[in-house]
Amino acid sequence: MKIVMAVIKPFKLEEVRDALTALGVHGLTVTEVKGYGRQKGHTEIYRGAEYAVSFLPKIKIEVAVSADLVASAVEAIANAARTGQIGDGKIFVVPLEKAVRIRTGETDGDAL
Amino acid sequence: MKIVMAVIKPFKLEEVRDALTALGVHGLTVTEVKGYGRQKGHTEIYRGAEYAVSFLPKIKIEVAVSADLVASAVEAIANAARTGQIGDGKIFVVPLEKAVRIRTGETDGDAL
Amino acid sequence: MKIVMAVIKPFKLEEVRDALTALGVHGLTVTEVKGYGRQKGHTEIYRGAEYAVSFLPKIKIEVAVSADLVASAVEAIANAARTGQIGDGKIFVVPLEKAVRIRTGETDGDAL
Amino acid sequence: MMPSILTKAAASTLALAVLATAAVAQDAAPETAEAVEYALAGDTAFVFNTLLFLIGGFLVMWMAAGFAMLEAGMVRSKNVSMQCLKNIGLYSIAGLMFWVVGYNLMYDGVDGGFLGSFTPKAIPAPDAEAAGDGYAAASDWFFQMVFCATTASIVSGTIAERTKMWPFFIFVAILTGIIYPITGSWQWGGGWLAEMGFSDFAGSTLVHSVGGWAALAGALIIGARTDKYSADGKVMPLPGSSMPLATLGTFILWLGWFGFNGGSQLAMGTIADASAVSKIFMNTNLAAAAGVVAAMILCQVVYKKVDLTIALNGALAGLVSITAGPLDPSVPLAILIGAVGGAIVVFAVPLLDKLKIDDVVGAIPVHLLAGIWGTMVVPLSTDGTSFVTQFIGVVSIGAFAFVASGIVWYVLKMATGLRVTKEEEMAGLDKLEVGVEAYPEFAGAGRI
Amino acid sequence: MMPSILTKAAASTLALAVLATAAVAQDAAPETAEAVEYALAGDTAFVFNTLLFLIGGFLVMWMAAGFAMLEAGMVRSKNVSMQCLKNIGLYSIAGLMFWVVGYNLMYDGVDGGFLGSFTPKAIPAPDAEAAGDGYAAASDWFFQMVFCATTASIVSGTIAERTKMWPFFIFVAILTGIIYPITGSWQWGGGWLAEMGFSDFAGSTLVHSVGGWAALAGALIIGARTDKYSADGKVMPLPGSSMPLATLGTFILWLGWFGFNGGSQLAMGTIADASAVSKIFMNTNLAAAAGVVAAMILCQVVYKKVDLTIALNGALAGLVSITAGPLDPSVPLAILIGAVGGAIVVFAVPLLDKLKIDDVVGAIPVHLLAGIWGTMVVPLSTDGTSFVTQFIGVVSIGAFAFVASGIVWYVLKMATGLRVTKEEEMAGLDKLEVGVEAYPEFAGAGRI
Amino acid sequence: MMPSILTKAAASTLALAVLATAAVAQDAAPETAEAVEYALAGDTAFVFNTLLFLIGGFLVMWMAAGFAMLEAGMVRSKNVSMQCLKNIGLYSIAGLMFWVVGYNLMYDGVDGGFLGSFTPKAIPAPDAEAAGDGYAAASDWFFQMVFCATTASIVSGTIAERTKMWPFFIFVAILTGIIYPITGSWQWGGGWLAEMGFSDFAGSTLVHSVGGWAALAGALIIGARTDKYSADGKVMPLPGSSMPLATLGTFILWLGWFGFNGGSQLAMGTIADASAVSKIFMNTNLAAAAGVVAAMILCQVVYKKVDLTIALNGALAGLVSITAGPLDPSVPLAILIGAVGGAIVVFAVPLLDKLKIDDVVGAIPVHLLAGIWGTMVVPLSTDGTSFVTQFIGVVSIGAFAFVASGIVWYVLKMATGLRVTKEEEMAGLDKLEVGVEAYPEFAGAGRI
Ligand SMILES: Nc1ncnc2c1ncn2[C@@H]1O[C@H](COP(=O)(O)OP(=O)(O)O)[C@@H](O)[C@H]1O
Ligand SMILES: Nc1ncnc2c1ncn2[C@@H]1O[C@H](COP(=O)(O)OP(=O)(O)O)[C@@H](O)[C@H]1O
Ligand SMILES: Nc1ncnc2c1ncn2[C@@H]1O[C@H](COP(=O)(O)OP(=O)(O)O)[C@@H](O)[C@H]1O
Repeated sequence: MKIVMAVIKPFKLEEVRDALTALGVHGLTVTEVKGYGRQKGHTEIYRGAEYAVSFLPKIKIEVAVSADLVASAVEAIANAARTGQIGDGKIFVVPLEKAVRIRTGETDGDAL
Repeated sequence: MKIVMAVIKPFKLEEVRDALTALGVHGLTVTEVKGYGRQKGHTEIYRGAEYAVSFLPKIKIEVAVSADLVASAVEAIANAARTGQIGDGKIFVVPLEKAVRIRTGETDGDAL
Repeated sequence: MKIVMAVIKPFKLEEVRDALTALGVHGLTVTEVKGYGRQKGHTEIYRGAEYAVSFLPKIKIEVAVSADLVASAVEAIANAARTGQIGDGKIFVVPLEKAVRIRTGETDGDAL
Repeated sequence: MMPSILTKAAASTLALAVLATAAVAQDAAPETAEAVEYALAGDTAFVFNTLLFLIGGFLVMWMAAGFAMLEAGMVRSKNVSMQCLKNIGLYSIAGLMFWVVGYNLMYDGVDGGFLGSFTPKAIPAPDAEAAGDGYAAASDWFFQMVFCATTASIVSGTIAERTKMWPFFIFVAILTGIIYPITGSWQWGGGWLAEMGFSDFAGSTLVHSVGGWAALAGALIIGARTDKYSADGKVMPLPGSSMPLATLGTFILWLGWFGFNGGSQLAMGTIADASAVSKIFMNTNLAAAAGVVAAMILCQVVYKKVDLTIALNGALAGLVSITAGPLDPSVPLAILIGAVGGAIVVFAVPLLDKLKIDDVVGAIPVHLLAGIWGTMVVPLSTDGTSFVTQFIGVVSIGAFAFVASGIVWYVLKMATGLRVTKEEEMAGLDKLEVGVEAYPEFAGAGRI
Repeated sequence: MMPSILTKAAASTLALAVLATAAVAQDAAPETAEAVEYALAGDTAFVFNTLLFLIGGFLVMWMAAGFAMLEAGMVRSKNVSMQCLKNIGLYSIAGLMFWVVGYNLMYDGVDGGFLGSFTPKAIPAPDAEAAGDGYAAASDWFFQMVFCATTASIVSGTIAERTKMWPFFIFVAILTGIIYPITGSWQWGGGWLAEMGFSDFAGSTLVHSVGGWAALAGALIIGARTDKYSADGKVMPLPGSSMPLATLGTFILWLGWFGFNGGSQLAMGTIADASAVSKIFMNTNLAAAAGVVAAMILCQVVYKKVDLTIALNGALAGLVSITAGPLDPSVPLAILIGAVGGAIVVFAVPLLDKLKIDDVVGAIPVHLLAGIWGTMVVPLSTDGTSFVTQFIGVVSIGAFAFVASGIVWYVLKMATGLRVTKEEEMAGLDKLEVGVEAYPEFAGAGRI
Repeated sequence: MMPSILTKAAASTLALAVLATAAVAQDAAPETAEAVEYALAGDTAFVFNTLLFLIGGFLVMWMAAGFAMLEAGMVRSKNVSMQCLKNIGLYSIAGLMFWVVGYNLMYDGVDGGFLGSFTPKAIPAPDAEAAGDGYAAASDWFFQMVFCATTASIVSGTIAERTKMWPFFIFVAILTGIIYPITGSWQWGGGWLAEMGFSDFAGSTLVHSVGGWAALAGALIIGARTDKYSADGKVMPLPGSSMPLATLGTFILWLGWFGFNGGSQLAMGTIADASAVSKIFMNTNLAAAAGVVAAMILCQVVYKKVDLTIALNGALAGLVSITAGPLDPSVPLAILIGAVGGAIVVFAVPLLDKLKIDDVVGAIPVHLLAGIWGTMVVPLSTDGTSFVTQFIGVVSIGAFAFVASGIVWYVLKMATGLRVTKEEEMAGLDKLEVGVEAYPEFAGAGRI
């Protein structure tokens, strides 16, 4: 099992979720984050003082999937989230040792 | 060492923290997240247009624990967070290779 | 490759980012979180009822780095984030199996 | 506020009296001139009085927005849309009900009795009104209506965050159409209390306590918010979502109160009346100021911090306290009256929590308790009043308002239910009945 | 509101007439006294009338804040600063333009024709004014100016979240300096429509529909927000960022409307005028209340939830509906007129979405459609009006406002462009042209 | 605003004079009639004047809410509750102090000198006032009090986000009880500056600059916010938490300013006075509008973006600029005066930052600098004024206000300390002294 963690552009969330659902992944957790990267932010001005806003709003998705689904999940996310513009984001795959569904106590594969 | 990451219902946070404290775990990090899963959201209506709100507010807890505490921490969280209703959430265990306490520079076991 | 995840005091963010940039790390993802730890919160009072605010605002940084950069990244973060006061936070290192840059499809080292 | 029926007489006494005299003694040119002149003064007085009602009325109408903002700031985000909806809804319903039945039930043919007539308020054509009427009938209706609406506004805050919307609106319709007009008729309608010599200038009891009693009955029957009192009796603070909105609401109410108390002089056509309205402004402002300062100092002493919400409540308690008698007290007495109001809040808010009476915005201390205090203190400065009569007024009006409200709440509880389910309460009232979140983007569902 | 030019005459007719008479028959002492007296009454009337304009004027000025808050609450956070800036900017530009050219274009020498003169408004020295003028010229300008500004406020909400700032301001300058004054001159300036017998007391058509037509033209030419309608025709709700601000804005507008409709009586120096203003307050309030209640009930029936934003729109639609004739309807008729306004909103809001006309705040249903309804229903209660003439007024003013606005929007589209780019729209208008985020700390960039 | 003591005379000169004449020549019927009549006119004038004070007064009172909202929007979330508390607290303290000592120190027995008497303000019984008084004493107190409170409101914004609460309140008590009344007595109390011919109609200098000087002294002695200027001299913007609240506050202030400037005519009982009030409304509005437009255009030119907070400041600077002479300038001159005010803001805001004077809301450019500008430009339109006298007034009042404030700030710094600790500043003032967070749920502690 792995956790696939993706940082994407906010307005791509629905498309990514649909792509994952199409794969049979029916659960995910979403966090509002700020991203810093090559995509440069914009300059704001407040009362005569300019300042760079370099952290941009992004959405982080965490989805736990069984090992066999990892590759297709990564691909699905990448395809759905791609605009081709700088700042499209990253996908990271992290090992997952155990998963538990709190409601039932089911574990691992059954818990996802 | 592992990171135990749990997605729970927001109003269960205090109980989960108390359960972990009882185990001797005295630090954790909490994030407001949105969850998508089997628990269906609700329909909202805005100016005559209905739309489904499928992402529900959840709380994500991340707690780093030594290997021997993992099982009991997972159990403690599961017990404290369970309502038996759909949407109770998930617990994920992820390997943790290194931990550092910034203030002192202590590492690993001493840093938790 | 590893994900270095650090929980720091919010006002240290800029310094930490600068320290990482100095190392050649040009991307990171930031989340607003609440921390619970040894640093005790403060008491608030609302309409005659006192209550403890034990979760304090922190910033979580996640940065994916190649294996050879892990040690220096951890050190850079620790040095930049340290105030010596309780509540400075923690750094965790988690294994990272795969990284993808969504825009280009580049993977792993090239994706960071 | 004097009984409307008495006012007419009062406002135009001079004009009519002089006209009458003039009619008797029409033998000299100067006399004639004087007669016409006083008639003209009557015209001017009519316009001034009407203007006072209109200005006072729009200021009190604005208080509806004050309550809405105060309450929107004091509830949690998940209930803010609902609180806004309840507030604009209740103001609308109060207006309609006070036309359909409320006004006449309060003012029409009370004659020392217990209620007026169950008829809609009729308004004469503009050109059918005369100087002797003292003011335009519609301006009077408008002014009295906003008082009625205020009573309902008081209720919505106390029982926020758990009460179903439509049953609440039904309660509002009965409160503003029946209950408030009946107790109002006893005094301002010229009913039995007025005859007995009870005094409540602008409504510490008639408006604020009545609203407070209705709120208390509701709080008892509806019960506390689910997570307000823990099993072991601890009070769980549920901080309001926006302190600046609560502050804005309080400032709006303070502003509106100049209309509430000043307008209750009911006349502005003479030097004495204009001067009285001015003194009312001064006393009202200083009582509120004293309420704030007293609440701040006591908070500091008791808690070592100054709770903004208590300071805001202190302003309102000062205002409610001075409302029963804003004209007669000397300035120092007005300051004292307001300061005690502020003190009441500091001690009554935690007391109510000890009794597990869950009052989200503090309307019971502010409107009910300070309203009683303000009414009982009237004899210190107003001639012809007595503590006994004031007490009879406070108790009789309180008993009726509390029992009648209690019955309505109870019947609604049986008939339709008053509370949302625990799940709906947890999720927030905005989801179930409104369907529109107050801040869909801020840390709430909807943004993502 | 009657044509300003006529008003002067109306307001002071009595005084002048009597003075004239007195001048003819100065043979007896009482007569002389009477003459002086009426002159004095004229002085008093002058002050009362002026006061009505000033009070009414500041209440309507306050509506600019109401629009700002309503719109700030109904747009998404990323566009809130821009919406605030547009609102304070448009109010400022409207004021300047209405002095530079608007007022005289509307009122100076229209004489039954189609427009006045292209000159700035001149104000006499205070000590050069006389009772016969009826009211202070500057108070009249101020009162008329805030109506002009209201027209522009209506536009900003509809086309929010996608329109460039400076082109919008250019449009506002032309709307408030030229378009609104021209249609205004036809009726209130004493132009051809006034001569024909068209009736629009306070501006259901002259202000609200004109604003609505300008907004509609803008919405059509600028197009919908990028993510409002999906490719398959589905409507994507884009909930506003703050419901309490939208509620506050609505309450402000409601309050301001007492000035809007009440002040449009244009005189308060006599019993009949004061009484008329009072009846207008009453009818205005009840129409708004009925709009809220009707919208709430219909929402409940149709959607099983009560959308707060629709209830708020319902209040405004009730207000707009009664604006063409707030004096003449009986109370029940006023309630009915307002209730239909509320109903219009419930059905027209989704209808516009079906037509893919993207109106962020609902200004088209509220101001244009309820404005037409309110104007057309006038003959039910106002003598001397006819459905035909009302229809001619609605259509002719609508056609001119829509076509003229459309031309200006179109020319601006060609000359400067009207829309921000898709990327800028996605990022929010606050970033590009304002550079200051509305809530930099809340889930927005800037905090971190 | 003329000295209160002079006003009385002015307002009732006519009535008294005529009464006196009448008393001498009572031989003919018409004369008698006329005498009575003028007395009556005096009555009416009394009511009108009082009404002007009450309406003007409540509008200026409302400005307290405007400052509260403006400042709540311009500070960061962690300091919003404190800012709200300071604002309602200062308004309350100002009211009490201005009764206890301020009013009489400003107006009682100044007689061309440097201060009045240290006594509380006494109010006659309503029926003891007469037409010859010109207006109700309490209405005058109320009107003057809100000006005093405004002065204190100006200070709270500049020194926000770092100043301890109770020392701030002590400063407010001294400012409103002593400092403001003393400088006020020099001019409006009929002191030496009034005798010299200084002119400051509604208080560009007496209110706004005094507040600005007190704020400047505070900013210098308290120092900048910890993270405002980096070690290498860079300015770190600390954006305010809510732009719609800042916008709302500005609109409230704009509205209140009609009372501020219009009411300062101090009389409305004659055609000339009513007309003057009207012209003041017009000039005031257009100066503000010009301030906005000038600030927006200059922002666009200088920064390529239009900073909303500068546009808002521009409105206020336009208002402050016209306040010293809102009646006499022609309309184009009023527009120019306001526009220069707006320009001042655009350039002074960054300039202050260069000097490392940390003014959170821009009160120094808006109130101090535009106040000086407005006062110095008076001789362009007001007869009998001179640049020299204006300069003497600006400098002497400025020197006294700055030095006296500086001493008070300094003593407080030594005695109690003025700043919270660096840790408390980082954590936010709401935690330490208020204990209630402004937005406990939004990205702040408390929700979880
Ligand atoms: N090394 C990294 N570790 C964690 N997050 C990263 C890293 N690099 C980039 N990111 C995230 O990915 C987002 C997009 O990266 P960016 O460099 O702007 O564009 P692109 O992915 O198109 O090259 C960033 O905003 C940040 O949130
Ligand atoms: N595969 C997954 N990966 C990450 N988070 C998940 C996954 N499945 C569920 N979740 C999280 O767990 C929450 C609860 O899941 P849900 O399916 O609604 O109920 P239950 O856990 O009772 O089956 C979701 O809201 C989501 O935050
Ligand atoms: N075991 C843990 N797991 C996850 N996060 C932790 C853990 N312990 C501490 N933290 C995070 O680190 C922050 C600082 O810890 P704290 O104990 O207050 O101070 P210090 O790090 O100086 O000992 C906490 O607020 C919390 O966010």
